[in-house]
Amino acid sequence: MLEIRFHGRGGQGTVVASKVLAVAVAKEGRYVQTFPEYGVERRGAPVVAFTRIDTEPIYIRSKIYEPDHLLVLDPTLIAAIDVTEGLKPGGWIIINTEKKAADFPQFKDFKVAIVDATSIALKHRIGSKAAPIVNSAILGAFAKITGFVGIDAVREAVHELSPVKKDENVKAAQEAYDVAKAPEEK
Amino acid sequence: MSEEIKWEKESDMPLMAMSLGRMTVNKTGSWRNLRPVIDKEKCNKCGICWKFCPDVSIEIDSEDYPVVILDFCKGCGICAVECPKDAIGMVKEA
Amino acid sequence: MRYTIPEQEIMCAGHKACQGCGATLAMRYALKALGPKTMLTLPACCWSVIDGPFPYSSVGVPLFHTAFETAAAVASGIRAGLDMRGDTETNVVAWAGDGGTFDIGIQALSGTVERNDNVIYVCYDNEAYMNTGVQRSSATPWGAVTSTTPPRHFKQERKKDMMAIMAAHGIPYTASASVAYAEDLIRKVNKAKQIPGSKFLHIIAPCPPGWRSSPEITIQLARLVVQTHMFPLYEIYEGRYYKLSMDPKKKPLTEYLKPQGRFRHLTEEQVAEIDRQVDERYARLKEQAERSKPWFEAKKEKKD
Amino acid sequence: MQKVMMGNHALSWGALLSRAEVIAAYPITPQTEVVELLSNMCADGSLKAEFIKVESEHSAMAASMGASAAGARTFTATSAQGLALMHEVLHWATGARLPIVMGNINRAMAPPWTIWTEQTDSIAQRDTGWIQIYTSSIQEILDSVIQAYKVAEQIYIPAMIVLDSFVLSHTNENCEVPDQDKVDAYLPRFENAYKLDTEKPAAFGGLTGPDWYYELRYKIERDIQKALPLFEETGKEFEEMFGRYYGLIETYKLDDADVVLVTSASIASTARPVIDQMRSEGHKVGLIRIRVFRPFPSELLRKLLSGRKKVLVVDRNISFGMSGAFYAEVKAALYNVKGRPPMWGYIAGLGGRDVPMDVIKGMIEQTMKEDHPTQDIIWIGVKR
Repeated sequence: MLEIRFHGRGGQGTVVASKVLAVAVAKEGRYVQTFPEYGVERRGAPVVAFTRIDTEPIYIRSKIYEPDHLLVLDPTLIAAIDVTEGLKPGGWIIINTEKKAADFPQFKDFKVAIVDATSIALKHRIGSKAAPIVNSAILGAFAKITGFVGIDAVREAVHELSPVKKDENVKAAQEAYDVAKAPEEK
Repeated sequence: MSEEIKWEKESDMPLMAMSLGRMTVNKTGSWRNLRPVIDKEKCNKCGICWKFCPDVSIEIDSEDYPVVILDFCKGCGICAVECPKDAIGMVKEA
Repeated sequence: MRYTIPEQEIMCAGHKACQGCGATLAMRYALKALGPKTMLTLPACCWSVIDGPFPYSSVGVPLFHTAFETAAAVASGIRAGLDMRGDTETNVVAWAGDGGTFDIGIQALSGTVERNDNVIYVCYDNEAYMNTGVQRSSATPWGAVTSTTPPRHFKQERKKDMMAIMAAHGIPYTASASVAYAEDLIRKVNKAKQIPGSKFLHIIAPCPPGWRSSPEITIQLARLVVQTHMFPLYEIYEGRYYKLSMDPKKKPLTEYLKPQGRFRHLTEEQVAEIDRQVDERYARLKEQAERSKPWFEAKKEKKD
Repeated sequence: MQKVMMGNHALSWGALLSRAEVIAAYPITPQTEVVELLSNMCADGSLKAEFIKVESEHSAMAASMGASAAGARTFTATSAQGLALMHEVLHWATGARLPIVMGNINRAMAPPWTIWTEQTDSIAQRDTGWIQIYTSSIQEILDSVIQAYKVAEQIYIPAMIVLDSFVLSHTNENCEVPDQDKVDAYLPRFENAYKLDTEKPAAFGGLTGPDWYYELRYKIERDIQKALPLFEETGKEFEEMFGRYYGLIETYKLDDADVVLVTSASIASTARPVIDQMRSEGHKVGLIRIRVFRPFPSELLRKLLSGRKKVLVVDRNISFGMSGAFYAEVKAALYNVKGRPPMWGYIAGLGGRDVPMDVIKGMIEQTMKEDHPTQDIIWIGVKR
């Protein structure tokens, strides 16, 4: 079973990102379970969402304390909270950032991959300049870097779940997929 | 007129408290201590007594005269008070 | 004989109302106008007893007994259920006392009329919780004695203006009626039947045990309450346009108050206080009716 | 059709597929998505229903009663405070024999304000005569709405589908949406034989004295008991058509189990991998998930639990002054049985406190260690 945690801020599409990933995985015939950190968080506040993926039905219904991998939708969270709490050593941290993977030496126990999902989102006019919605792009990168889900399934899921600008979101996912690169194994 | 409904066991009765008959089984005439008596001489057949009877206990006969249904009349006396011709008197029940 | 109201009796004899019950006449008249294609819902009130015990009933139409505060909501549900099954014709009527309307049921009532659900809500108002033995309600008039407002501490608050509250919801039709004016009452029920949306009827219904009056003067009291301007008969269209159903020359208030034990303790000054309240309200009503005249005239012209 | 959906939407889809005709509901966290999706379904015409947007939960149930009495299939949903507000009319719906189906999202009761899961809200309504189905997956929620109508409408008893706040209500997972044609075949149109009918005017619920009220209560109890075999029958029929079975309880690795964990809802789901883990460590442990809590499957539990070495019951609810409700009732069901096992009662996860696998394992291990239970409530994880 794979356990993935999403970090973002309220309003960025964090919970939606976890749902899109779940839908994409389900389209590939696997079992998924996805849920937000239950609470009453408001816009702007840090938000966490979780996804479990398995080839067997998933029965465990407790929270995820030790995720295998992370997606960080908002790089400013890295300074604000310990995003790696409980993260299993060697797990992927996929960060939406303009920086390079090497700029995150604090994550030396993990595998860091970066994607500038904000620029891709803005290029495709998804969300506003002040609040770009980056979930489609970061999932494209996730598909490429981890290979846990195919880009076709991600494209389909993005198309299905985007309430507006469906095509732009699909393009953003594809572009992120195309540009994303896993760093060389150390 | 409704018949009194009698059951012996639960299977005789409906699934819930659902009425099966009308309240005309309940002869409210026994509540009465004053009985309206209509003086046909004075009656002008206006129907006001019928109109104001809360107990649906005045009928109009074939000659258009009101008739008190003593099985149900509770003896409130509204008819006597409202009669424009003073044609209804209330007399003590024996 | 000349019948001034429909002949057909839908409500039957044998019901459990007290002698001289005004609420019973209200039902008898309303059903004459509503006809057999009517469904009633009845919260806790005198009528929950009057209709008769299981397995009997006196109303002659389907009746759903329900919890005290739910008459309006149940009526909304019945309407929706019937509509979904293709019956948009049957009249759905919530029939509640003043407790179930002015007090405990006002929330659900406000909900139903705010949604403008297509139901008729009838409040038969006997001005206290009569079913439980005459405790005050917010419909009890100023000065009245009830079992919870004893003579030395009679009701110190004015009767809630339920008509105004209903009008404030902007519903298409609101009307007051009295059991002494059967023809007027029946006309109003007929009108309510024809108008889609929420209709509210407020019927004054004397209660001999509660008002401490003789049963034979029920109609007299129901007439005097109108003639003294204590309970004016009027209609409100669309929540804004007022029309007095009659504008009788005001009779002295004491003619209405005197025969009722619930007002017997009142001093002259206190009667004068009620008089002042009555005049104030009646003047306001007349003003509202005057202001509404052009609307009614325009409506009439349109019809012609 | 395969979908990924949240528990709340599974309720809405269940109502849609059951062709609910009237919905009367009031929003409350964590139930809001149920009514939002149903509103949209009504608005876009996919669900041909009248949605009464009432002003309170009390009116939601009252309006549901009216609609059901008028003969329409009726659905509503609520949670916690809303369910408590309905309490009076829950009794009414049962007494009036109206087969309304309702979703209730288990949320802990205030004060203090809280929105996280606990079963005390629905447990507090266990005496209202409603069928109660405690679900443990999104698929089960959807399927249970359909099955609940099938059972309720045969016996004129209302039914409540219960799901954990957030843990089920807001969790998205794979869900097969059954074909409408097949659901129609499984669940025919509702014909209320006791509906309000101007052709056959009757009064419902009139004053009833001690001479016959007693018999009316007897009938309710007799009929809710009929739900026990009906769940098994309708569950089998459901399985034949849709490939998924739902009965009164669900067992897991029970056959040779010496120690049996009895619990419900999402905890029972997380308990499955715990059982697997402990089996792999050589412990003969098994699981019973109580799905239908009202009517209580006493007979079945007697059959399955008598002769076991130890039983532990885990409750995510508390009947103050007594113990967890499932514990009390399982114990009561077994009292007259020879060879009844000793029974441990644990309280866990109140107010949404997470109940992960290691906590469940801990309770089983504690039970295995002790010879006999010494108290009615064993609190798990209280900071003291």
